[in-house]
Amino acid sequence: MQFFIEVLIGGLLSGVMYALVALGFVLIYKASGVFNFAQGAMVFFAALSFVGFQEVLPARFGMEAGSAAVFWLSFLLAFATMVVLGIATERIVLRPLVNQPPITLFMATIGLTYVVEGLAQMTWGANVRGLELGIMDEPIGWLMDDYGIGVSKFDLFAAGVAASLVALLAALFQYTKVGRALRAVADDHQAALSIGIPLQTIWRVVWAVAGFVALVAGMIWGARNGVQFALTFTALKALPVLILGGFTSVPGAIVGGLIIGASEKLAEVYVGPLVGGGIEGWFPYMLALAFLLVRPEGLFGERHIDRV
Amino acid sequence: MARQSGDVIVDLRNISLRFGGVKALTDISFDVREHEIRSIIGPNGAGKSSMLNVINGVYHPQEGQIHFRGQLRRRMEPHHAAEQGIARTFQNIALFRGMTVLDNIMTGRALKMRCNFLQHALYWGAAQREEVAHRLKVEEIIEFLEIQSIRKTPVGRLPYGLQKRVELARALAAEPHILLLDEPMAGMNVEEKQDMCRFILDVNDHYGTTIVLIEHDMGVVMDISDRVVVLDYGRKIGDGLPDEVKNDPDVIRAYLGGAH
Amino acid sequence: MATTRAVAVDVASLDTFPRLLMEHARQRPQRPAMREKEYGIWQTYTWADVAARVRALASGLAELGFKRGDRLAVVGDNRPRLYWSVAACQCLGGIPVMMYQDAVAQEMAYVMLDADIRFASVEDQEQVDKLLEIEADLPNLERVIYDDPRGLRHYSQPFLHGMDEVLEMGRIHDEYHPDFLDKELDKGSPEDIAVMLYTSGTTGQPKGVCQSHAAFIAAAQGGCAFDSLGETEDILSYLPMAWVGDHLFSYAQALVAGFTINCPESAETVMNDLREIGPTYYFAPPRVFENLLTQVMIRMEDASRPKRALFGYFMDVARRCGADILDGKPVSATDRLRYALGKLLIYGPLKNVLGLSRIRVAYTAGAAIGPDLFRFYRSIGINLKQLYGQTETCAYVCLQPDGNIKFDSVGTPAPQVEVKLADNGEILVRGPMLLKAYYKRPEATAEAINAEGYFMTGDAGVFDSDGHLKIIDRAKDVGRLNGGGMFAPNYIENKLKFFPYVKEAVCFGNGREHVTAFINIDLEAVGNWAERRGLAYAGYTDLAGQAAVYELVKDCVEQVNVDLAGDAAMGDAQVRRFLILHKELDADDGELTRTRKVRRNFIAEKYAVLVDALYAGKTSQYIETQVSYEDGRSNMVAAELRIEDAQTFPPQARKAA
Amino acid sequence: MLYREAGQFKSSYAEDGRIFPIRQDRVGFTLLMLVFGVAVPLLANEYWLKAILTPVLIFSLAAIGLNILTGYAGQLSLGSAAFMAVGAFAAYNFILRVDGMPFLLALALAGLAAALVGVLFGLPSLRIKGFYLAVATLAAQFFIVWVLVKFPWFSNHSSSGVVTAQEVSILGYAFVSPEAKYVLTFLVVAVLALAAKNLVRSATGRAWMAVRDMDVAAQVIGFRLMRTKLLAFAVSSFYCGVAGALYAYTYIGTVEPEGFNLDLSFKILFMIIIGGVGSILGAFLGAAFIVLLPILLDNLVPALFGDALGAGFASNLQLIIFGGLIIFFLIVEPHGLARLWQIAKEKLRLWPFPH
Repeated sequence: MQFFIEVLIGGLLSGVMYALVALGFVLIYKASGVFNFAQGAMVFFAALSFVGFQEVLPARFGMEAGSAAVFWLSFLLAFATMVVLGIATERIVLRPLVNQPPITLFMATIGLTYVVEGLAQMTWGANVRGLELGIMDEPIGWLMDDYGIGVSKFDLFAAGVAASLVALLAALFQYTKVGRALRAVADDHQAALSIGIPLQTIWRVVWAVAGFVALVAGMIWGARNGVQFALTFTALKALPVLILGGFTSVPGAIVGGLIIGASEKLAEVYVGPLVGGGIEGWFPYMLALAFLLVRPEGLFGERHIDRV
Repeated sequence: MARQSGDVIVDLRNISLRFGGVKALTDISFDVREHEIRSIIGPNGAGKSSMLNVINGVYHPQEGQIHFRGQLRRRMEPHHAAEQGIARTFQNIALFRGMTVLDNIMTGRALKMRCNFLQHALYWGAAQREEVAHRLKVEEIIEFLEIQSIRKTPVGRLPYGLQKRVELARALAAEPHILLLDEPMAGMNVEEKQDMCRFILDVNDHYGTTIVLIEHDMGVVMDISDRVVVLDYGRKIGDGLPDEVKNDPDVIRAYLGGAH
Repeated sequence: MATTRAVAVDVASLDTFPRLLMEHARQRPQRPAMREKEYGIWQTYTWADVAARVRALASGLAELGFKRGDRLAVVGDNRPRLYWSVAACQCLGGIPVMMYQDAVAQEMAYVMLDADIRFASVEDQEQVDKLLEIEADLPNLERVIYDDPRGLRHYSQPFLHGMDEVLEMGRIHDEYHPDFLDKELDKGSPEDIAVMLYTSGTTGQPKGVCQSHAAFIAAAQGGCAFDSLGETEDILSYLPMAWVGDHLFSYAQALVAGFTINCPESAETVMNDLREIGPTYYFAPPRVFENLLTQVMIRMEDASRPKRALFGYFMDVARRCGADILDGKPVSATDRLRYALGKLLIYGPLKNVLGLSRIRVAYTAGAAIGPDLFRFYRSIGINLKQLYGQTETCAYVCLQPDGNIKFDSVGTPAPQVEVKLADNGEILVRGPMLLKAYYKRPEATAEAINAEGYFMTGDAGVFDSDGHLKIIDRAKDVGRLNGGGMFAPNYIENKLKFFPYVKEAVCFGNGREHVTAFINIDLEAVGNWAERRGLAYAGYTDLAGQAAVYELVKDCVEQVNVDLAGDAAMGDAQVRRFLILHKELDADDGELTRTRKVRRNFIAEKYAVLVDALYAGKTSQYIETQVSYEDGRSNMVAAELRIEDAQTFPPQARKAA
Repeated sequence: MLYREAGQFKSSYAEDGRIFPIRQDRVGFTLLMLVFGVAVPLLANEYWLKAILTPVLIFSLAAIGLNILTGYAGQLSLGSAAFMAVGAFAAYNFILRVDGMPFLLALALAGLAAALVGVLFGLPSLRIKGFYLAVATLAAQFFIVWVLVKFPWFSNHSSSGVVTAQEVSILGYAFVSPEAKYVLTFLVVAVLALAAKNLVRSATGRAWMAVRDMDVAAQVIGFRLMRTKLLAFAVSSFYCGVAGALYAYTYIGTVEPEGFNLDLSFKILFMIIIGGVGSILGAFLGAAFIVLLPILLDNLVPALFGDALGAGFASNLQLIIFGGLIIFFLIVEPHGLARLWQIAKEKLRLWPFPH
């Protein structure tokens, strides 16, 4: 039982990290109807930029390695990089493709994935790098001691970050003009125009925010597994989350992430040994697929009626 | 008019249709007789298109019965309706935009084609013969609707009026017994409307097809219909010969009241 | 180039069209005789098919009571089954009378009555409706046979018969009485009237021209031999069947040479069908060639700059040596090389896109053709030639021989034809192709054929030193200016019409001090010109009244004046003043004939106020005119027309004639 | 410019319905087939045959498969490589485990096995559309590869999971030389490409396109969505399966499940995007493009930038150019090279007119 709870909590916490990536997808999909396959590449790019700046700043500008200043400056620079990337994407990729079928946009973002990956490695090199956030990936003492349940401090921290990020985004949506416009855009592009904010501006903001989310996700994933090309695959993990939660729902992304994270870990531990292990790679997909067959619109999606 | 109406072939009894909590149709009954032109009119949102969708199985009413040729039809899918000889056109043109006019009309023959995909892959013998035979049928319809000059044009490039005509051609290709036309003349100019009217009458006359028609243009409806059903807010408020309906106080009220 | 076989049919014994048809069915049963674009493909009928169907149709007609000497009206577009009707009628010794399919009911009534029509074979509901409209006035009309049953299902008139029904009836008849038709064929004589064609009637009512089998066969044989036409030719039959040219080319010559006629799908698809068939033998009035060239130029305007340059360069090459190469004249090797390159890059593809790449012989007639236009087609390697003839001469008087083309002449007298000029310049012709008579009009026949058996064409012409005939005008239209100078209005009008911007021109001057003209601009060409210059306009009337357009037309007029000044006989007849009409001249308003020739006197009367204004020296004139549309509606068009002077040039000293 | 269509009229529907209705196209196509079927195997060197031409043909086949599903039937798939894997391993096992299994039969069976799996993974398409379906096909991609890795039976218990394709022999003739393998591939691909073209121009293809363009209207006409979509999945997977088998037997010789990864699936997707969605010709053009581009870049980059930048630079540049081209094509010409060819052909037909 303890073991089960341990696995479950471990799963839920890693699910939070999936949710973090899925959040980026949802934001962009909601605002512009684009299924941004490049979100994973953006996570990679963001993390790599952050680590890269951390290296460059001390080496080139004589700042003290490992200092808080370097950390935050790198964070800001990486964020700025993501904003530039977002704006460039909007200008170069999305704007010319406006009014194209969604599937075309989707394929364009696959192309974008390649560009971003290539760009990231060309700029920062392809070496695996460590990323230090100062939080140890070790069990929380009292939980371990009193209940024998191993819950990583780091995972808990990540969950905390994710939660604050969601709160932040909720506030953004709720209390800023751009946020309100964003919600309007999700419902109806024409209506959004009447708010008086150009669609392009909204898209840029969304891509910038998605870049920020990617940066946070990238830093957490990077601290966990090292900053490397494999980060791009985290994006793939987020896809079943999306299917489960629905493409347009922020709570859906969170809940979906938790479900996928938990069930994946549980399946790996309890079912994996029976079939030779390694089922993490496909289990979330199969789960999502099975789920879809029952509820094609996802957990929080809206039922769609074909009008003729 | 020399047209002869025959037996009842579609009989709708007490049809009610809801989407979630929204009532689209409430307790509607009417019938369609063989060979007649039956029009459904009513203000926007009266439930006219829903009515057609019920007849050909796109929507499934929660209550009521549909009889085809005296037989009760239970839950029916659109392709069942097609197999029963019901074809239709759509209010917003539903052509296959990636295909040529000819291919679009050829799809209308789908139910009459028997070869399987392996024969198609060979495209030899039976498959080719079948293709040629159906092409001939389709060409007759192309001539009938006078669209010879555009047969190889992708439908996306055609002006609106012609697209409507191609959609009619596709429906006709199925050699339907019953043709459901959802606003075939919407958005057309006078000349195009005249042409379309002529084609509808010609179809009715030449092939003996029963036609159920939704149309907004009152002049057209009164001109070509044998009988008219009037819907308003999902309810039937009138039914009868064009002249009867025209003078029905309920109908006049609905139309005048609706014209604010 | 297609190989041409000599005309294989033994001429002597095959002296009527039905016999020719049956002979082709024997000699080349599987060769295509007719094609028709229907249901998206070219449905082909072999000679055997055609012969069998003509037999059936003839037998069916006989069954319905059609007798030797009866006249069968044939009305409709060029459909194989209407051509079969013609042949079937001839099989029975009847006389087909072709009528223009776009004639209104009243015009049809005139011909139907004049020709005492008992039977009619028509295309479709449209024609049936017209006949029903005038049925009460046609006591002789007994049977109407229609080709296309569409829309006629509920017509209950007992005298209406579907052609399928008649064919079936005939097949059965032929089965039980197989020798009936053979006997009917045997009864036919070359001197029988083969066909009656109505003259378009520039003046007076149309007259039925009776032509014998012998006449049309002679004309067809002469033409086929002249151009070595064989069974492999393809021709597109798209001109009205009632017009003598179509009857000669699509019927008589096809039956003599055994080549294939191709019927387009509909009037709208003619250009496309032309491209598909790619005829080897082609006939078109100058108007068609003119439109085609205009299209070419307009479409090339949109081409990229390098392509335009390429086009321009090779068109220059063609202009320099193309016509000479076609005529087999000596041309330098470098020019030949350039031309060959041009053929690969421009002329070949151009002809292909126009559907003219297989043409061996193309003819034009019916109106004068501009030298530039003519030269253009010849220079890109299309063997375009002119011919001269009338309904009364089976459209067979003069032909331009291959390799000896003069742009401003209609060629030399055709084989078996004698041509001479009367003292007043009128062209007189004699030969086997002359009409027998005008139907029921002995006095008109006597007027037209003089004592020596010459047909008086009514055209004025001159022979040049090589024996080529040059047509100047209608003999009766040739007038005199008050100063004594010769005034040939058609001649001037044609020169004006050679400009792409001028669609029609009407000149006045007989018995006047000087020449004036009405001009109709070509809406498409001038419209394009205006658009390129950013000139806004709303419709024809507006465009016609614009000052810039007047300048444009004035320029054309003055170029004609320069031309006229250089001409020995015409130097005095330069256009002094002109105006641009506010409406397009239209056959529906009676201003043009159905063959689109201007009816000058009618126009002079209708627009007398304008003519007066031209001579009164006014600078503008208000006018209101009724315009009628195809569907019978009409409308008033009013405008204040501007009148302008054109510069004239001193005529050159007359050379010795 | 080279076309001389005047006079090429059609007097039967059979003529009108030809794949190449224009004579010049038929001549050109015949020449092309002669060049690639006869001249190339006689003249091309081993490198070209082995490293370029054979893979281009094989990828073309896979791209045709994906194009049938995505381009014609409108169902986006990201799992083509997995179906290739099914084909490759099915062929391997059929030949391994059935004595005297003829190669061509094994090829067909490999296709059928892939088709079966394809239908299985196509089932969700009845309920879900668009992105959801695309993601569902990712499940196939991961699951199939996992199964092939995890169950050693498929690789005949090879310790590394790598299998070596057996020698190809038909009627006693062993296809060992690159020339022979190329010719075999060429013939198989030619026959299957013809069959695909026939399918898409017949009622089957119209059904697919109808479902793609407007599924409600297609249903109303009488098409059964399930049958139509599953057939598309089956045929598409069949093509991918055969391509996978050829990939193993006439191209690289030794394969492992991991070789048929998501990257390969994307590569095939790119082939149809660049080549032309909904075009058989496009599959060939796209495959040629995607195979040739890296080779071109490998040769070009050092020439332009020198070797100093290293292999990493070149491969990253390749990624960027790949991705950039995809975006470029989607923006500029969503119908890919095939449409460009079509436009060029139209221009040639109308020459000297611009339109």
